[in-house]
Amino acid sequence: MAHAYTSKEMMALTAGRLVKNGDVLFAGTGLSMLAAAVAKRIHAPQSVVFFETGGIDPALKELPLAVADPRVMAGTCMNSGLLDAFSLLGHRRLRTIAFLGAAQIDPFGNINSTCLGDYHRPKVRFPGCGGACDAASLAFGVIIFMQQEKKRFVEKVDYLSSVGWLKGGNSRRQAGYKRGGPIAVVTNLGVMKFDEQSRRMYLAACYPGVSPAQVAENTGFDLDLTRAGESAPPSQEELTILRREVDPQRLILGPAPE
Amino acid sequence: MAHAYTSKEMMALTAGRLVKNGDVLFAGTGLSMLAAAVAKRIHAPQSVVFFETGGIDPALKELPLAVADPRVMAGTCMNSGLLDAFSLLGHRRLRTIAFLGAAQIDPFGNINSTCLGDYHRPKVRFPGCGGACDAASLAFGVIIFMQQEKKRFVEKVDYLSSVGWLKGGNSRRQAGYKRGGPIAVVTNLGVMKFDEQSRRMYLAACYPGVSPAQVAENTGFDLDLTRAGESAPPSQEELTILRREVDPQRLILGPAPE
Amino acid sequence: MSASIDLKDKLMSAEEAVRRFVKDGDMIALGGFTVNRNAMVIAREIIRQGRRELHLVMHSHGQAMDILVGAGVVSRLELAYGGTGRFAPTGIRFRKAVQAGQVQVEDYSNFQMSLRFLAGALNLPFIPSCSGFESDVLNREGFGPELRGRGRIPSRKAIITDNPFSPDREPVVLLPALAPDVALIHAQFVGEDGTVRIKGLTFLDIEQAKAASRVIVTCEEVVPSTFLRQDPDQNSLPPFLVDAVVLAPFGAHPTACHYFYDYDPRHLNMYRQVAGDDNDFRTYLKEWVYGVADQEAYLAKVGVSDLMRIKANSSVGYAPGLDRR
Amino acid sequence: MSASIDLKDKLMSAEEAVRRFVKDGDMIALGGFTVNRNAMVIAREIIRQGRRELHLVMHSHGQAMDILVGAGVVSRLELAYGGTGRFAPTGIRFRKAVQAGQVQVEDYSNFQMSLRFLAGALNLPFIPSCSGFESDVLNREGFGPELRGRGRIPSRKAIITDNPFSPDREPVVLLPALAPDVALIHAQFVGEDGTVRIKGLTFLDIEQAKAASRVIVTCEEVVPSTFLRQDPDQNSLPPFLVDAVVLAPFGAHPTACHYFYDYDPRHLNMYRQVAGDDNDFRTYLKEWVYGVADQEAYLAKVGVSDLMRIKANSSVGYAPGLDRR
Repeated sequence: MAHAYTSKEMMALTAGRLVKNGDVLFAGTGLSMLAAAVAKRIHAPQSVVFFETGGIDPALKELPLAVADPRVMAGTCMNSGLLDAFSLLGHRRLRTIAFLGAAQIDPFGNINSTCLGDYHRPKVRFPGCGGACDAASLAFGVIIFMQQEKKRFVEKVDYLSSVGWLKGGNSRRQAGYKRGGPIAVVTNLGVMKFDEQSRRMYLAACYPGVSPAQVAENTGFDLDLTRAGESAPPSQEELTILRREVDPQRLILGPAPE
Repeated sequence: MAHAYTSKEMMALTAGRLVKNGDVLFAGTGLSMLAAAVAKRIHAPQSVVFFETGGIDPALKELPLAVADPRVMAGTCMNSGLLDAFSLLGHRRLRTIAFLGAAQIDPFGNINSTCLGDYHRPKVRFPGCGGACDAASLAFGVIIFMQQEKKRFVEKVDYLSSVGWLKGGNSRRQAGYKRGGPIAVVTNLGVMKFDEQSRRMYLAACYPGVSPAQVAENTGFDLDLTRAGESAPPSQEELTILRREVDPQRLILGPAPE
Repeated sequence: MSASIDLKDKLMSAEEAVRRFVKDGDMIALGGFTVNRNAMVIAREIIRQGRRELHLVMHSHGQAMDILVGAGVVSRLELAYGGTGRFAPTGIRFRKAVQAGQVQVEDYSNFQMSLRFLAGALNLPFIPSCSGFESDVLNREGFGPELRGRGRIPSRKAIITDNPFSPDREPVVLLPALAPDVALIHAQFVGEDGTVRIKGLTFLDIEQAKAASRVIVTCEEVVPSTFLRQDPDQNSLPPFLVDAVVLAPFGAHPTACHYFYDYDPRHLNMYRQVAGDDNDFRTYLKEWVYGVADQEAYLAKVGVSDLMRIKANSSVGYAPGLDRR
Repeated sequence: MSASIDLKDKLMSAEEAVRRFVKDGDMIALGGFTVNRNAMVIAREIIRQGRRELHLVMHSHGQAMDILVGAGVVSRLELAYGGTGRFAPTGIRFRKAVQAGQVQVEDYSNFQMSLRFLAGALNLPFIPSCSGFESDVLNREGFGPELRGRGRIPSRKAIITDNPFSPDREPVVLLPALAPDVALIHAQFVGEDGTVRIKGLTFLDIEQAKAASRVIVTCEEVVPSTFLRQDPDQNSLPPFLVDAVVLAPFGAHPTACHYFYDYDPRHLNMYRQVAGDDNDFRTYLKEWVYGVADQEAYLAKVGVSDLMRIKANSSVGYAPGLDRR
């Protein structure tokens, strides 16, 4: 039997499913926090969450609303600082998975979180790349959250804040990156992945009730739809954990489904 | 009335007199520890002693026998690590004075604490430069302890571990050093300083009862003796503090005067 | 031997600290991070004293940056992120000022800014990094050539070169060190000898303070030196790197201070509202900055009930169950 | 959420830790400093298991380095200082081995070695420094061209270049990062989740551990995770950077471990005596290394009265009044 759920719930759970047990998770706040927390409770108990501010493996009895929230420093195994956090992010020993969000993304997973329009006199200014540029550079892999809209999925981002597969193919490695690159883009409609050779984005799965055509309509560039499957809907267990344990106040989940 | 004292006592007190109140003192162990402790008790109460290992302003209820002695980490204002210590050593805000010792010294205050003979197959191997090379590079000024012997005061050191005035004149600054250089060499016979222009060593003062000729005899290169004065003998106060408070067990002072 | 340094020459009011140690045009490093340990007392005092053309440098910053930019005292920023997390994902006044061309911005990443402060703290002229190849963070300069190499602004934003130790000559980014005029730090404790202890995450505060020529520390408590020297492993800065110490309880409000208080969601939400409108923001400044002479008056205005609401529980360091919507 | 990691897969004997994580030819970073927190239990076990051609890297090191060199298991060293302060201003076996040409030495300064470990920890390929211009530390290479660029040995000892950000092009030294195979660390506490806490000066242990591919930690106590997580500001390494944890009370003996015990002057003086003579040193190894199967047997040989003599007083962390002549 199907359960009612919101697209935010589906996004958090979908990203959570991409986590492997033991992954070291570099989380921002918002959806990434939910994805990490739910994965840890369901299938990745040995995964560790850490924040760029230096909080490692916090108890997370309450959800942080920023990466400098005092809740990222409570019950941790260690409180350090930014340099420690970034030294872990790129550590060759660790399979670090970073969750990022952005305002724009291009077909190769390059993202913009800096501005729209001219850089020197932007139409819209965003906060800036923060640690996302570093996570995109140094992490073992990156999972990106996006709202699927034509104006966000664009041929060319207005400002390249954080590098994905760059121009595709081998270009990322040639630019000097030793590892990493985006694994998946999780949106309100489905999951995009990247071709092993061309490194161009393709539709990997639609959420239940979403058609590939609907995803294409909300994408500003050509998207290969031929490999699209369908995501499994949230299980009762997943929803229960997400709603009761992870975000009972719905601080990030927002309004409950009708 | 004159008091009996040893040359080690005289060296510690002489170096201590060179400290200005408020100087931040980078001390090794041995004589430098005594010099710093005695200066702080007599005329430089606001001076702070710190160690390359990261201990800053320790209580020093007992004398440390190594820079990693637990006594350098007790009652400090801060226990950090090597990087913190070296960041203080060269800090533009701080008038850091470093005390160094060595096996050989040349007329421009360049010192050797690495080896005698061929570097690859030395006749005698010493511990290495440790933090002395850094102190000589980065501190505001350096005070050097030496035994005055011909084989130690040489035209050319076998291995240049820590740079003094290099080749004299402006050569130190031209090599890339922004500040620093040796202020004085304190030996068992007297005090050597460096000419403001040529940066060559000259005899600044003999200890009571020592003649300039005696210093020259124990120096392996030509030493300008024309500017030599005589050091004041230790005062009763200096000796009392050194013997009763600083090193009552004579761990570093060694045998008492006869 | 007893402690070498005494706090009494350094303990002063926020008014005196800003008057003596913050000049027009200064490059100022902001300690803390987004919603945590912002030196708000100093930020408000800087606005009150009408400093001008400040150049702010930081990794990710929120409330202090936004109010300084909003008050018009800032000309330039170097930063990685400007916002307060969920309360204002992009700083409201920051966004407005950038879009209106009122401030110039040089973007770096958090790791890059951290490395630049580290280089400043270690007295290295520059530092390599492997972050951001081919990104616009490296490819595009915010500051024009007219600013480059002037004062404390480096001659280049970054230099791409290659690793001379590697036979493959892999690319590497060189970043210029940061050496700000002033660092503003808010700490939990300062000892009577001037030793500083920060609890919880230290972010990059220690490196920022070491990189700076002058350091102003506001603190929740001044404590006997013996309290801090009983466990010196926990201390953050030695006395002789600090120029001014300002006793300022709730000095980071409306941002958080671990073990003392949480961020204030009501104030941050209210700020987001008023910051969106120029008139409302002027009123906010009048009421909350110009209209309060000092921290005592400010706290009276916040009110006891809001202060108690955000008071931290000692076991976790924040305010459990705080309504943060 | 509960702690993610459990110590039980990592807690092991010194024998197992060395067997699994130390290989012939490895580059090994020694934690601690001269007479403090040397990982002596692992050093002795490495000798017992007959590892060969080790390459030691350190800033200033004493007892563990000297015994490893004396036992003939070391081929190469990179270091700034080899000795134990007043007990042996130059390490006795170190001096003998260098003078006899039995080991190759590459000299750096303490700051240089620290920066090289820092670069390794931060995953930077190299790091600049302003220390040592025109010194033989920079001008003379200890390792010959036949070693350069092989394995983990950098292609060059250091590179003198100039600051590309400065119009004056001031000189600057580039130092290659260090990325050892193994780091040996002795800590006071390891939690049941594997978290490491070092008390007193941390020297460069944290950077050394982060720079290494594998990390072995010996510790005085294994404690409940809740003990360490109640004040995580004090912790030094996260669990997932540690491969092996060995419970080893008095594991740094005869060097010190802050808050637990002082260095052992009698043992260090005795060592200096025996190390000066090849036969006596062989006897020392037979008695104190090969002749003791594990730390329990070693401590029995040290004897209760010497252990009590050096036991630290909790108020200062060392043994006040200890006869140290």
